[in-house]
Amino acid sequence: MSFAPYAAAAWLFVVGLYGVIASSNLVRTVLSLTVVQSATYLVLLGVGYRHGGKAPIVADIPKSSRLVDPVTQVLVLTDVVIEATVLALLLALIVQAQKRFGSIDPARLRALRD
Amino acid sequence: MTRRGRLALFAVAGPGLLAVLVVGLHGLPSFGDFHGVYGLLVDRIEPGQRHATDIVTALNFDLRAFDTLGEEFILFASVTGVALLLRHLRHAEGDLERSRSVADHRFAGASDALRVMSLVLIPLLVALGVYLALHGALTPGGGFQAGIVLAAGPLAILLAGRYLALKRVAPQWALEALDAVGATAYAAIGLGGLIFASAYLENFLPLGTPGELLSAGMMPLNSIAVGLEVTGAFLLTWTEFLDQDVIVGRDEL
Amino acid sequence: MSALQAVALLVVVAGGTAVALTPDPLRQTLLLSIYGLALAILFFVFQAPDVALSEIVVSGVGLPVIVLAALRKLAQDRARRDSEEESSS
Amino acid sequence: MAVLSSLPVVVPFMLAPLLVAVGAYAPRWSEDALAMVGAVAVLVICLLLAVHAGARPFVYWMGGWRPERGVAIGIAFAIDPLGAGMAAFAAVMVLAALTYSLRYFDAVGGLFHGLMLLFLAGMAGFCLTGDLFDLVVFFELMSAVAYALTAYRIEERAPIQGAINFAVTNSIGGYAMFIAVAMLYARTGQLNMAQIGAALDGHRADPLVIVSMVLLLLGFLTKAAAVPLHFWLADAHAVAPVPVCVLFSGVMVELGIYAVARIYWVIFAGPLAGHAEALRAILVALGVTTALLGAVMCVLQRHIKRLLAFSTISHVGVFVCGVGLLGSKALAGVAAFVVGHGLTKAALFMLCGVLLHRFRTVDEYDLHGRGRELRVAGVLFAAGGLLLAAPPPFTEFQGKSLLESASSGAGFGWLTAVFAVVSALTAGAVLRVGGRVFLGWGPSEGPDPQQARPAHERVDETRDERDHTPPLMLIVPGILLTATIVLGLVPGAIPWLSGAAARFTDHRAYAAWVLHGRTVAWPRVAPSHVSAGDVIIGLLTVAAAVAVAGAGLFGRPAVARLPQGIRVGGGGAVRRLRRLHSGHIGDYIAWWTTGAGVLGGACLLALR
Repeated sequence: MSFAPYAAAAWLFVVGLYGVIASSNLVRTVLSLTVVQSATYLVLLGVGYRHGGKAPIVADIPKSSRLVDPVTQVLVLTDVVIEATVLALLLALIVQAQKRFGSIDPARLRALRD
Repeated sequence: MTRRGRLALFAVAGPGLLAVLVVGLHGLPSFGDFHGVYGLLVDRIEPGQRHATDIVTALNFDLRAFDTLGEEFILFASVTGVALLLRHLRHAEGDLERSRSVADHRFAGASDALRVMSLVLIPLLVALGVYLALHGALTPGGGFQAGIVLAAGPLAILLAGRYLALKRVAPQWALEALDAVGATAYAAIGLGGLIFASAYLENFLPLGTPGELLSAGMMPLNSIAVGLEVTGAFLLTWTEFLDQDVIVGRDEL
Repeated sequence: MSALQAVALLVVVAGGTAVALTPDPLRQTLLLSIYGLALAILFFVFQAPDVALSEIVVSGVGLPVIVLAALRKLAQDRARRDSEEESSS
Repeated sequence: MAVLSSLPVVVPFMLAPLLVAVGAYAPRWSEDALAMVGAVAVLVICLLLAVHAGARPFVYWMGGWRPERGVAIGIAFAIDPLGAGMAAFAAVMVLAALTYSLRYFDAVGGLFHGLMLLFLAGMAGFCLTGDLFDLVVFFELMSAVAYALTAYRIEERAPIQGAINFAVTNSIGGYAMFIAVAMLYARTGQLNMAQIGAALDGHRADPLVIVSMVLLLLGFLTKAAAVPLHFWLADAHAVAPVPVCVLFSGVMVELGIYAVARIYWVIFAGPLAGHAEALRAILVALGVTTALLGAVMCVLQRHIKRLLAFSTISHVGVFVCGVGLLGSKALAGVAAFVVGHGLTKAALFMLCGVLLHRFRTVDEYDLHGRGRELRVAGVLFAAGGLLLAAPPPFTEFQGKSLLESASSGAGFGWLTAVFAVVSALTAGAVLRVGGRVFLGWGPSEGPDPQQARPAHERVDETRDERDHTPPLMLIVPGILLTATIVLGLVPGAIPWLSGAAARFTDHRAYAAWVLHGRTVAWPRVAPSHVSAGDVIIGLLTVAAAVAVAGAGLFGRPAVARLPQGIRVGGGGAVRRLRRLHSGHIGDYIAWWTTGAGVLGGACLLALR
């Protein structure tokens, strides 16, 4: 059980990639990307957790309490912001793709075939 | 490649990558047994030296405030990027008020129940947002969460079916200014550290009593700056996408 | 790992898998919101309330608005193209 | 001087919002002025930092949070001459791109200028930071800006698709890095790179360390576009507006290489000290594959910007080989080569912009002979093509000869042949284009007419008056090419670079000055000499490049006389290679996954 969060993360990373690859709709591609990203949340917060640890807020708990690691939580906060920004940018691109190509099936976007 | 070829390649590569990840992650300390020296030190330092009680916020706005600066500008860059990418769809905005009656701009799908609910929601959202921004250093939350909650207030106006009212409460230029001022303010507070103390983003304000509102030095200021930026950023992004919907949806296409 | 954490983790794994394997974007968006909520609960039982709050506001409000607006826009463009094709044929 | 350390990031951060917010209402000249003042300021500060750090590298703790009981708790900028020099180089490129775009195109109300400054801030922070997570943050900042800039011309189809492919691929690379950060943090409890490195020292590299390195490499090599993570690059560089291409090819891609070197020397050089041999083999194999595939694809292109993009991929392969040799001499060679290549490639993209401005197309065959009237551009283009072949004694040659002597020192003498082939093919392709466009040599019909379509621009990105080329659009590339010629010949430049590289690659000394503020003496570097053999190889390479160009222009009858078996076989191989670059994001990510699995598997098997 102690490996479960990390196994889950590895699975989500790869299943998210599958979603990207199998997608025939760019919106699906992008939403699958968020699944890949959620793998990073799991690893970071999994690492930072301590058995019996309390949330790192020291207002109303005794001084000697055991706390979970606050550092990884800060990293995840940044990670969440990045998720939002990338998603917004990509969706703006997809809206434009529909306008220009008349389709958002990656197989029908043919401006860049070599 | 054909779809089948792609999936066949992934059928080999995907499990391979999964195996690599699992082998690597296996070296992690068992779940719950991590004792990182950085985190332990921070737990001791921040409440003592900076009078913050939420250590995550303390890290966010003090020890690792520089990361947060970068993060704010990622957000800023992305909003600027969205504005750039959707720019040609904004042209009709000037004609908006002239050409159509208010009823035309009701957000489709807004039922009466939703409208009433939204109007009740607005003050609650604003109050919650302000609370979150100000108490970042004390309790969970901070500028970022507050910003989205604050942005949801005007969004509720839209759900209430009043697109034009939204544009009047939060016109484009005001949102852009909010976004820019928030981002600049954060960077400028950092410069305050450079000028009045010795290093960029160094605290140069009194620390106050732990647990009180105006404690923890520059953290509340940083939190407010982030709150302003995030409010502007999300409202801009939303309206950017919704402008496409409401304005372009009718005549340009 | 407590039972609560285990359950939350299971829900997250199932949710993430469902999001990645669902081909229909609208249903996927719905699933994504539920997934976001599941993640927030997981963060909460991992003792990360700040992150949970962030995740709730982002995946409960911030992103769905963008995704739904984009989807609506895409549907409109498609409808316009269909009607143009009809009238030209 | 250290007090200025945060400013290369903060100055653009202060200016960019101003540009974005008031840009719509302010006159164009004020935007140009403000953006260029910002770039100049960053350039000056970075140069000062580089000079200062040349005497003694130093650390700047953000927020004044110095290490507590020997443990870093804040974010540090760890400034050494190579890092600060790289940041200064980025500022030069941004300044050049901004100057060029003065006359080049209409900016959308401050957004373009604001994004350019944010791009600069991202690059500068990326070069200067000493914190692993901060490095990732700046990586993401660069990325977010770059996605938007790629699709600047939203009226066209290709930029939209290119930007989507770019964004999806690079985001996945970024996620891999987040996992790596978590793994290294779990192992060491640290985020400061020097401290992570120190904590790993003296331990055997176990799978966790190896996989975390692989994940970091995946992120940086995606940005640097090593095969098979490279597919996005040709798409994005072919479609981004010219001033943005200048930054992409000239410096952004190279920053990926820089970061590979940085994380190896600071973090992994200790635990992997016993496995240097195996890691060298892996990285050199990766580099050679990239270099050769890029060079072949480069020759096959007729869309000139795409051709230049593949040439960049090919050079990235050379740089990966150089960094992969894991020695300070090779790294000095890479650094000189990066500067020379960046300046030359930037100038070539700008000259593409001249063609686009006049003729609205960058298709080699469409432009057949039409460049005759553009004499100056033609001369500059030819000079750029020749410089790409690294002729002695200019900057690229200086870098290449260092690289070659380092590779034979490490037992990879055969790399010299690879480098020569790469230089000859990529420079030959550029010279071929020059001959066809500016002199009207060779046939005007391409072998494969289907390929021509994407090179036309329906709506163009340039300002309108197109009967003559604004002089500024020729002056800027002229200056860049002159700089390529001159820089490597400045007495002391190459020795300075060698010293900086020696400092960069000293794993223990880095930890000493970052964590304990100790002064570390400049390492003594044996002066490198360019041998007569290097010069001869250099000249032969240039001759080979001219021959490749000649074959491309006049070789079609000769190809037609080849036995049918060879023609069909060759044609089939070419078609297959082309078909790989399908523009389909699903394909790209399938290859990305494959690359990740192979790199991870190889490292796990070889480095234990």
